[in-house]
Amino acid sequence: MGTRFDEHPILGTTERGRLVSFTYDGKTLQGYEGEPVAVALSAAGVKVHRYTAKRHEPRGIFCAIGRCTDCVMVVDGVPNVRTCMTPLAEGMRVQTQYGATATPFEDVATADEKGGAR
Amino acid sequence: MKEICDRTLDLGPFEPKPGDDQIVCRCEEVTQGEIRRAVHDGLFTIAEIRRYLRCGMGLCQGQTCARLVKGIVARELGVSPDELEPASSRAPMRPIEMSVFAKEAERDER
Amino acid sequence: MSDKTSDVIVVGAGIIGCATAYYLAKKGVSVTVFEADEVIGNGGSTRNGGGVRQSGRDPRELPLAMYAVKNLWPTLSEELGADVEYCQGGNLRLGKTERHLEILRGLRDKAVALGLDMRMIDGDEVRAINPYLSEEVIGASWCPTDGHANPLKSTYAYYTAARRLGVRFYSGCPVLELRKVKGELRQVVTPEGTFEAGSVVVAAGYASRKILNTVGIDVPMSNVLIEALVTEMEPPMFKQMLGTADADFYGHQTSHGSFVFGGDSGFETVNEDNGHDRTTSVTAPAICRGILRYIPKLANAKIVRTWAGFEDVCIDGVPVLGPRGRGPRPGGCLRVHRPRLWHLSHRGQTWQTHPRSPLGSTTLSRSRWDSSSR
Amino acid sequence: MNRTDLIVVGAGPAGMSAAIEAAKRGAHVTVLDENSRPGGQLFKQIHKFFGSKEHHAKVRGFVIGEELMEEAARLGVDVRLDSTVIGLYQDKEVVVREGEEVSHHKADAIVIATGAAENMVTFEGWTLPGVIGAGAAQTMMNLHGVRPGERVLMLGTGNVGLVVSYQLKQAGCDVVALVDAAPRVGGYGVHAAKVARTGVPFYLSHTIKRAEGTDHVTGVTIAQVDSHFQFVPGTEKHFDVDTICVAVGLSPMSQLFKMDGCKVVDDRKKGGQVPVVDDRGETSIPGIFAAGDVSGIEEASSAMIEGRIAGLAAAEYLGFIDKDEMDKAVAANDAALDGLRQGMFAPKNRGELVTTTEEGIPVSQSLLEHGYVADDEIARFPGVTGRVGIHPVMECTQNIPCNPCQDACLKHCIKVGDHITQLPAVEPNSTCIGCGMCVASCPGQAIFLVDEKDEEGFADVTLPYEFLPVPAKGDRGVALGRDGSPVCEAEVVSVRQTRAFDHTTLLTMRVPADMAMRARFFRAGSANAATNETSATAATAAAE
Repeated sequence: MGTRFDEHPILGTTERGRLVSFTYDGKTLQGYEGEPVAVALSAAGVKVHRYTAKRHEPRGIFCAIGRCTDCVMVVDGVPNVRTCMTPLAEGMRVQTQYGATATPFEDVATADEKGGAR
Repeated sequence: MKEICDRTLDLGPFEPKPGDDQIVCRCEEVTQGEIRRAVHDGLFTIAEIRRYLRCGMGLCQGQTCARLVKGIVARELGVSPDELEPASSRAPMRPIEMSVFAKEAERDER
Repeated sequence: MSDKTSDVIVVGAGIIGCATAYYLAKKGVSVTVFEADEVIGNGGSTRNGGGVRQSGRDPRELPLAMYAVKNLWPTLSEELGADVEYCQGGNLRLGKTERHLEILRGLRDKAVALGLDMRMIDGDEVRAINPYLSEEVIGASWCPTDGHANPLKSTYAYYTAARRLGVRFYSGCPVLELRKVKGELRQVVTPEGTFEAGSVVVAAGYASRKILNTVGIDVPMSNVLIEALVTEMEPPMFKQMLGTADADFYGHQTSHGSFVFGGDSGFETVNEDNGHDRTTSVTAPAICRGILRYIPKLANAKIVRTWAGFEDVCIDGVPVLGPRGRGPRPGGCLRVHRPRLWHLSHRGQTWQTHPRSPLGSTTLSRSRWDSSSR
Repeated sequence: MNRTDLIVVGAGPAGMSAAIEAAKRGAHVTVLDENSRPGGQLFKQIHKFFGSKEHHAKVRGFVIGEELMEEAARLGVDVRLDSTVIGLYQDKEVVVREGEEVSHHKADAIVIATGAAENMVTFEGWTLPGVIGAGAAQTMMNLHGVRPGERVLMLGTGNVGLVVSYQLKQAGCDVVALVDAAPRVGGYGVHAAKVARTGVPFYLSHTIKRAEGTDHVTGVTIAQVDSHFQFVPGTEKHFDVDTICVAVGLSPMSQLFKMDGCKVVDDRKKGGQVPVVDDRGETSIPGIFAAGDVSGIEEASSAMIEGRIAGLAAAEYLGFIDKDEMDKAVAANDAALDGLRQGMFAPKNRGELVTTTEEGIPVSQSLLEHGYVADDEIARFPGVTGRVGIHPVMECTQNIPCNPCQDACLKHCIKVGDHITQLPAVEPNSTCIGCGMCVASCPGQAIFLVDEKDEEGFADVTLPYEFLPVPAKGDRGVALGRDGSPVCEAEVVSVRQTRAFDHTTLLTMRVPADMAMRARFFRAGSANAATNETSATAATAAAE
């Protein structure tokens, strides 16, 4: 878990924006306005940002500078949002991404079965 | 890669190796084994491997895996990675939303 | 047989060359393929939008396309042992104005005359098929048997399958000259030496022209830069191949989830020729604008790559296929093509090895220009 | 279309330096950078830089970034941040994303200074959340004030791996080990030593066998590798960690050159694919220049000089100066660059094993294999002398281009000489007044003040300290040796912090006289209550 620190021996006091609320998979969390969504999630103990399309494997922050795919999530309904580059805003809706959607793979499988039975 | 002009070059039978199940291209989830097998199937250049397997063609465009893929292909072919022509580089340098690419800024002539 | 002789030599390892080699090898014919580029399939084969399309074709080439869709594509992945991502999702060619619909009706009439199932549908029917399309779309032509495939996978699937059957491929090995022996085209001169065969198939895109010039054949063709783009993986939205009456763009969503679209900026004919297959700064934005006018929902889809490549186009927009000279003759063949997915592989099978080709003997022959009253 | 004389892509040390030089000569310059802050990677570099006074030595990276920005602003350079270059097209046209739209920029000359990207290695579990790049760790802690993890294992002992390990400790993380498949530490010995003395064990000829965990990293197993990089059975060691940080080198981000058709080559000594350039940084396309890591991985100090040269060359290409003026200005920079490219870590020595210093002294094997100079090796270096009374001890044992210590001492106790890579030596007849400026000025934190008071039976050792909390005068604790293991009890007798020391605290601890040349770090608390217990021992035990 990425614990925040407020004092640093070289950089001094960390400057942060105002405290705002956002949701993560329906749960209300808090973070600082303007900081990357990924940082707010990390500070809240969230490690898994998405599960991959082919192998359904978990991924989280990897490069933190917007170059890799790993921290993408569904933000305000839009998939593939790089959370390490996206500033946090009040009321944001952040969801774990499964493949390219916010629907867990189990739910897709269940829906398919139901569809097949019809 | 001038020396490998004849594509009938026999690399021997494909034999599984430890690590074949490991992901190499994180974006497109391509494994070491898939890359090795493709080389044995006759895909000797990085461009062909990328097009066939999609490795390095995802969101990061090979930023992370290009070097790794090159190493694997070179090892299978028994050549130095430096001899393999790297894949082409294409715009956009960073992923860009269609709506943004479509929108030209107002002209600001100076 | 020595290293330097084979039954057939194929010049060019694009999808046409690879497919031709594959189908010949399958019939037990020995084949050698020469590719000038160091990369197999580095021309139009790997640069196009992936449409497997019958609708909108010139009537001269339509029978081939229909034959391929019926007999070839449905089982291609199975046959080649690699997923070519073929999806028979139909083709919607979209219109927003009465003028557009007029164009589409014209295309439909020509296709229907040759027996293709293609019909006009209204805006609501269009959105029943594809709910993501803009309300501004008032109608479309609909060809349910069209679809799309992955041109990269298809090209390399043919290549690897041909290679497995013993076809000998040389890459980075340009054909410098063709040579006749006793009046018949028999020899191919390359940096690796002179090779001989009973038949020579030229499928080298625009380079075919220069190669054929060495034996006194010219084809009225040019080289056009086509540009395309691909997005990251998106949630599944639709399966159709899309196009528009105005040719703003064309493309589809791949089975992988990414969208592949092609199109042009309108500046193609006056672009500065830099001799390289590099994209221009205006085309991809123009394609995006075209797409968003029809599929506003894709506004947030991120483009990860754009590319360009040359497509060889004959003066009448229809490929050349057939033996050199006035009629079929054993030995010495000429084929020039536009690198489009559908007809290429098909021809390898039907014309070279299939007993009942749907081709008329001269429909696509080069001789169509010989008799013209210029 | 926006038109200007020169477009610089990348506002890092190379790009900003190029922009400044060209603007000084009268060119209109636009700098484009995708980040919200200028300075490139400088803003994550919180350590003091190596080099010479003329080239920002002993200034912390992020401060250099600020200085470059101020100078550029004074010269009227148009620095556009949050401006992502989408592509470089024909005729020097750059398409840029700014906000929610794209704009087109054209210039008569272009300097590309896009820097580098991190390399990666694969191992079982390397895609698990918790395996991160070293750059990610730096971004999280130095820009956003959040620790990437609590217990971290670092893979890679190049300068990035060493510097980031130290930064992780500064941010309050526990670094359990530094691991490298190579048999020797890759980065500067002084960077290794400042990590090792805090008690972090180094495992050379080791690499990661697997990252453990189902949804995220909960542990890691490393194992020894032989000379063919194959695992040696039975050498596995396990560590409980929540984060694995990967720092296995950088590759030039040269895609823009390739896109535009500049000739590029693969050059291992330069770190990967680089544009082919002449000695002014000009590529195969006239008017397109390269500077910094994108044309070969080096230190930021070299990048700045390369940037200046490219900026001057661009100014000449554009006709703002004539060739003579350029040659003169470039010559001075060439000399500086040449100086920086000397020593053991010069690009030409990449991958080579250097066994003796320029002075003919055998290099410390312990430093290469364990990250610290062994007690019986230290005395052979010219900066290390013992005498009664206060004096500097410079544990600087490798030839690197750096000399701030020489300038820091107003009493001329320290001599590097004209050759910037020479090891610092103590001037025999000088008088140290114990001001501590040398201690604070050493980017490698390799200088200590030792005051041996033989009659009284103890010695005072002054060391640079950059951690929180800062111990207070009178605090008792343990002195750690160069290898990070406790050597004796110690008491803090002085804590000095001044502006001139630039956030480096000078801690003076009192130790028994015989420990004067062994005690090199201070840890509060008793020896038993060690917070950072040698995790290696525990780990090895667990594996057995």
